[in-house]
Amino acid sequence: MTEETKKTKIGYYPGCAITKCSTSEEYGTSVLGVSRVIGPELVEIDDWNCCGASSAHATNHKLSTALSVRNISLAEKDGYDEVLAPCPMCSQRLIISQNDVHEDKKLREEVEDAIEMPISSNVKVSNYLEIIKNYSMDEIAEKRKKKPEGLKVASYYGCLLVRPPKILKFDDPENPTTMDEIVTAIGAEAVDWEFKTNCCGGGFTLSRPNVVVKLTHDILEGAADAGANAIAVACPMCHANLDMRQKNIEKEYGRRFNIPIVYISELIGLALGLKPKDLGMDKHFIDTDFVVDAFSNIEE
Amino acid sequence: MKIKITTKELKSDFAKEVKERSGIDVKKCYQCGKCTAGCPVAYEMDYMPNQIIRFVQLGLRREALTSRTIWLCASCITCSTRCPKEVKIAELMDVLREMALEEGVANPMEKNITTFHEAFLNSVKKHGRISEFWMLSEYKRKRPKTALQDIEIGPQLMLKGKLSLTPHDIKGKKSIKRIFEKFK
Amino acid sequence: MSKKIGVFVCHCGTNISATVDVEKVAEEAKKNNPGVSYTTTYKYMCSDPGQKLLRDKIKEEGLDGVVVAACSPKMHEHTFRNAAKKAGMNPYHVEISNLREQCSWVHPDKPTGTEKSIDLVRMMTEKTRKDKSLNPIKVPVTKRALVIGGGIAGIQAALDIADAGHEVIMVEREASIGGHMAQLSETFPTLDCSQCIMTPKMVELAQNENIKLYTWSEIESVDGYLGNFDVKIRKKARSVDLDLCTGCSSCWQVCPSKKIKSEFDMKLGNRTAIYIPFPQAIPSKPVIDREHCLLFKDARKKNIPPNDSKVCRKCLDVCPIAPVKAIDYSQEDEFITEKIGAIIVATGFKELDDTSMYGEYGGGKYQDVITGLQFERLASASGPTEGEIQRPSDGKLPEIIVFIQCVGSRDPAKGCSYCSKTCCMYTAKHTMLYKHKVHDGHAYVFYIDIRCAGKDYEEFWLRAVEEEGATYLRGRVSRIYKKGDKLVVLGADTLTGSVVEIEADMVVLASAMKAQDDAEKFAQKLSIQYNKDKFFSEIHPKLKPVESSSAGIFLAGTCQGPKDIPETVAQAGAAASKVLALLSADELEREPVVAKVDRLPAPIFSTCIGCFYCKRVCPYGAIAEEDIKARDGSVIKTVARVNEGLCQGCGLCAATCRSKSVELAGFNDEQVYAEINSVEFN
Amino acid sequence: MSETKFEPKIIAFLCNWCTYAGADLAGTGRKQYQANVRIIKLPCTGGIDPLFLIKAFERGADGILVSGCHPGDCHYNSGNYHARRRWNVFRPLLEFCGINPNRIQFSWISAAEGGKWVETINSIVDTVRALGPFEGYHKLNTIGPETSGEVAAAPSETG
Ligand SMILES: Cc1cc2nc3c(=O)[nH]c(=O)nc-3n(C[C@H](O)[C@H](O)[C@H](O)COP(=O)(O)OP(=O)(O)OC[C@H]3O[C@@H](n4cnc5c(N)ncnc54)[C@H](O)[C@@H]3O)c2cc1C
Ligand SMILES: Cc1cc2nc3c(=O)[nH]c(=O)nc-3n(C[C@H](O)[C@H](O)[C@H](O)COP(=O)(O)OP(=O)(O)OC[C@H]3O[C@@H](n4cnc5c(N)ncnc54)[C@H](O)[C@@H]3O)c2cc1C
Ligand code: SF4
Ligand code: SF4
Ligand code: SF4
Ligand code: SF4
Ligand code: SF4
Ligand code: SF4
Ligand code: SF4
Ligand code: SF4
Repeated sequence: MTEETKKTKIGYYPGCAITKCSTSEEYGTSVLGVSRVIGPELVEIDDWNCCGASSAHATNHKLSTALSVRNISLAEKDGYDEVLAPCPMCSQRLIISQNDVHEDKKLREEVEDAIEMPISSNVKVSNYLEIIKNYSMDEIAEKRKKKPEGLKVASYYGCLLVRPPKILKFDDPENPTTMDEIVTAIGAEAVDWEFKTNCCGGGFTLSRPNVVVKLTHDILEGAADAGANAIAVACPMCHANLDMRQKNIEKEYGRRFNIPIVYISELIGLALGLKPKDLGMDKHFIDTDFVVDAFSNIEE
Repeated sequence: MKIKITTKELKSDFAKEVKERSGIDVKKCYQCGKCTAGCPVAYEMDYMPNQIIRFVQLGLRREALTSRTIWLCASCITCSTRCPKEVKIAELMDVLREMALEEGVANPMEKNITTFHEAFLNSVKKHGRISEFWMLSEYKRKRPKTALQDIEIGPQLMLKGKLSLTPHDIKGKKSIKRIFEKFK
Repeated sequence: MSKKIGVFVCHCGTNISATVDVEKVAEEAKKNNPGVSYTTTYKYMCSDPGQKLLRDKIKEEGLDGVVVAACSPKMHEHTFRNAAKKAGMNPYHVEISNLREQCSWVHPDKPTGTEKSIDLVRMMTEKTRKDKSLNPIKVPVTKRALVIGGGIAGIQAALDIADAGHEVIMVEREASIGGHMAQLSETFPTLDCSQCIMTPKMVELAQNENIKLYTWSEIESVDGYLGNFDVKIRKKARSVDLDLCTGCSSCWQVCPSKKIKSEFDMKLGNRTAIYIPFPQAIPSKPVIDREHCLLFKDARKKNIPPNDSKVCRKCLDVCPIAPVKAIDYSQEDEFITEKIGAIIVATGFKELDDTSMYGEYGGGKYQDVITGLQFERLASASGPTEGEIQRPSDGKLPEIIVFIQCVGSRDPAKGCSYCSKTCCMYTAKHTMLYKHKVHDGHAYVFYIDIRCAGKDYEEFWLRAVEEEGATYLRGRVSRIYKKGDKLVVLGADTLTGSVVEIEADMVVLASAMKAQDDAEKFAQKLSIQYNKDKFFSEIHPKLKPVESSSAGIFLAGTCQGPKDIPETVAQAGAAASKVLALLSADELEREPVVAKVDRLPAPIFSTCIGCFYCKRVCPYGAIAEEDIKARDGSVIKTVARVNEGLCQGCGLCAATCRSKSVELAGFNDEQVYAEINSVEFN
Repeated sequence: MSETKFEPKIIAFLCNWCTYAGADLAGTGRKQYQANVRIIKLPCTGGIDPLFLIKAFERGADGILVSGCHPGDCHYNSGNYHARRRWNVFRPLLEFCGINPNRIQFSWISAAEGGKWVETINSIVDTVRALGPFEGYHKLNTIGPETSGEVAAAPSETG
């Protein structure tokens, strides 16, 4: 399937958090870096806008729907039938909104009027794990250059990738395994643990840091006690909360975790032999040297 | 709390209104408490998620809309995912928040949260995308008490080149403005 | 001569008269209809005086047709036909207009309901006008009952029938009878040991000369009808000759294949490949599990007849029976046909043992999260731990145990909306058994509602709380996860409005009672109905609780819906008494609703053209070909003939016949057209 | 019913075991529905002669419902299956006669589905009401069997 894969062009919706000079830019950088090696080709959707994230859906359903759906209509206009939104907040919002307008004719009409574009229901919105699983698993096996040593990874999915399951239709909401499969594919050990889909406090980073500190503490503890020495994520919010809050946690709970939190795209990139710096490994709060060093053995 | 039932009182259309706006039928909830049991933020809430549903079932509008719970809900959708009666509790929280804002009764104790949403949306409205720096500034300006909180994180972000001062405006700003105007 | 028809309109108290103007209905029935010579209304037609009124008026007014406008014919058609018969009228001239279920209960507007009622009465009046006298068909009865399923329901029913002096065939698909009750430790509400009350019954059944027992057997097909069923039984290959085997136990003691998860112990214990399911099994003779037996595995791999395999053969070697061994690897399935008069279905339930749909409870991957029946085996003195409550992972006594009620029940999101009715009680029982065995332990129960509505039941669960100290928490559990060797249970107590987190050693899921996996297929085999949850349906929940929709087939026990042992036994007794009533007669009367192919005088003989389309569609093979012969024996024509004994009166043949040569008594074309024509169209 | 508003009349041919019992259940459950239906009970939908339906139209019915047991649930094993097959043959004939096929509905309603009975009735009544009165019946006179439309009012008919 390799030749085919490379030709597959997928609309790329980065969303605000992972574009250059944003809080999670290393996610975007590594996703794009990896795709250049193993496909599929990602092309940014022209003039995309913010999906409104939790602030929109929490306070104004229609606004949230219109902001999200506008991007899908743009993608359709650009001729894509599949869009990758690496940020799960974005992919979840896009899919739910697409579903809502599909189910509610009146809402659909109102939204079409607001965005001044017809709404397509043909564009499939995918998260990053789906894209890798559907297009690039063989490629990873083929182009893997480095094999990590002693790397025990807890895959953390968070809420947004798997819920609501009936609408997102991605993996098992209680015990998803897609990211674990990818972790195994790059030669690291996938740790079985219990907090894969626990909530990290999401958007409360600023407004309710105390909540975030408690929830991330429980997650870090779960990973550490299961023997993980790194946590893989596919979500900028999860990353921010787990990466930036470890100091506060230490203050609050007296336990120092110092677990590097890495994007799954970064791990793939390291396995493919990409330069740590090009993957943004230096942009983390918790030092990632341990992870980078694990990938020093060249395969075969 | 006392709930008074007479023919005059409690002829509330609250549950009906919620259903019309969201399609959620709270009558289906049999108060098993599973939503509460799995809610990661329940420990911080003034009422448990199942109690919020109970309020709606009984037509206790004020109690539901002025609760802190609706703001503390992190939209993790754990509750809806596991509800045996398939009541969409997380989505119900969205509607209640929306109604609370419309009626101006959002609980002042959770002003941090409402202000954050405001600042966030203002940024989207203005630029079409989030400008994290300016969004943060607005939030901190409006919630001065939070100014010192996380004081060390901002500069670190800057240092790592992760906080840009120049907002990125999209071309279709007019289109975004239209959306905001339509759905005020 | 036109029929003299009487119309009797029932008020049903006010059930009908509140929303139907019964007087007007009676009046209209007469209007423009000189055939109707008498009309009246009455408060309760089905009451004694109501029936007397009917009888009296038939005689006084010389009626030869009757329409009772009352409730559904399913309720009282029989009542009124009987009454008419007593008054000397052929009962098939009585028709029912269903005013209650079809008008008064569903149309609240009185004028509307009244108008429709007038229509319904006219339709039936016109049908009655075309009714012909019919005489019941007499069929002989085979005085032998079949009981399918050997749980407590089947055992009780079989014993009741056999004790009354009739032959019973019992078919049980497992290697032993006993069903679920044999697996239980002690039973609510009295806490007597299940084995102690069950084993004597099983032995009694085995020794009863009127009962023929087929274990390791299944029903292949059921043909025929009430009083005259032909039942084909498949005796699955047991690999052991039941007549020769003495149950000496040598074989299963030597069998090297020892690590097979025992179904009887709910996979908590092991068994051998040749085995009896449990020590008190009836018959106490083994069966070879061909999937796991080394010899059969070898034969399958090499694709040779089992007898040619040289692998193992230990059981055969050790079997002391001579000169022919009791073990026979070459045995094959055997088929037996039995003639049967009436059938009791007692195929029981299945515990929801696959909890993989509960991902939030670990999806079946935690060893120490067990089901209710598994707990029964742990608590049973004859179970894999000899009655010690040890947790499966490491054998530790659980200091904190959590019970979760309504797992798989009352959970429409997981596909099951009903209440399993027994789990509130058995969970209370489990907490007691646990406290009796682990004195310092503590039991927590998460529940939504407590449903303990039987005699002494409320007292029973309160004993669990007040005397045994179980802590009941009102809320469903949202999540179970592992933390070290503990299980963290996240639940709620909605009474205090709080989240409850318990670090438990073991969790017991009170899992649902479900219909058997093959219930749907099985029901189709017997032509009985089932509900949305695949439990078999009774005809009427209150008045015909043990009758299935097929005449002569009765239901007993949990195959009809969740119930406990007292209720199961009561229902089994009721089913047995219905069967006994049937078997007590030499002949049965059957409704004469059967098809008939016309016969005419020569030279036509019959309008039947001999196409036999009817024969092809008849689901009961009731249509035969008959030669009409001349005096000299030469065949003039071959026509269809209906065997009244086999015909069930579906009318397929009549609808299929192009030459209109078959008609269905009671529903012939004239009658149906009369109904159609009588509707008042605007 | 008032002269001004069109109220369709619908004839329902039901099997005794499933749908008739389902309609009874709707009654027992006091579920209200529209009063436009007149039920004719037969042992099985497989015993319905297509000419019954033609006759009903000819007499002035505006719509027809045929309803029996779910596939696999037929009291007579396969009756409903035959009914379905017969319907497949019959459908083109209906259209040939100029009858809008929406005037006939086939459904499966079990004895447990009182609610479905109510929904089905309300839906067919609404559908047929929207279609308006059926006025093509006089054209059918040549097709139906030889029973005069006057039978109902002809009491002298012998029994
Ligand atoms: C955990 C648990 C604890 C319980 N504790 C109690 C208690 O303490 N007290 C109490 O009163 N009740 C209790 N019950 C309920 C009790 O188990 C049931 O009421 C009783 O066992 C029902 O008996 P049955 O004969 O209807 O069904 P079953 O016991 O299920 O028997 C059915 C039999 O039919 C056989 N069979 C099935 N299909 C076929 C077929 N197609 N052909 C031939 N044979 C077939 C089966 O192999 C089985 O032998 C408990 C139930 C559970 C799950
Ligand atoms: C308010 C209420 C509502 C109910 N609603 C329902 C319902 O909707 N559905 C349902 O299924 N059940 C319902 N029930 C339950 C139902 O009424 C009973 O299950 C049923 O009536 C019991 O019938 P029985 O024959 O056992 O007793 P009973 O109806 O009490 O009959 C006993 C008979 O024995 C006679 N008798 C008593 N002592 C003697 C004696 N020494 N000698 C001779 N005769 C004697 C009495 O006069 C009486 O006629 C309801 C009960 C109540 C109280
Ligand atoms: S889980 Fe569902 S049914 Fe249970 S209390 Fe919450 S909303 Fe109600
Ligand atoms: S969506 Fe809100 S209420 Fe529901 S579990 Fe998550 S935080 Fe709690
Ligand atoms: S005959 Fe039927 S309608 Fe009349 S009183 Fe009896 S139950 Fe009621
Ligand atoms: S060894 Fe032979 S006689 Fe003994 S139980 Fe086994 S088969 Fe029966
Ligand atoms: S042949 Fe061997 S493995 Fe098979 S049942 Fe006999 S003793 Fe057991
Ligand atoms: S009996 Fe009790 S535990 Fe069982 S389903 Fe019903 S309410 Fe739940
Ligand atoms: S279908 Fe009619 S004509 Fe044909 S064989 Fe049967 S009875 Fe005779
Ligand atoms: S009515 Fe006809 S088709 Fe039906 S069982 Fe009788 S003979 Fe067979």
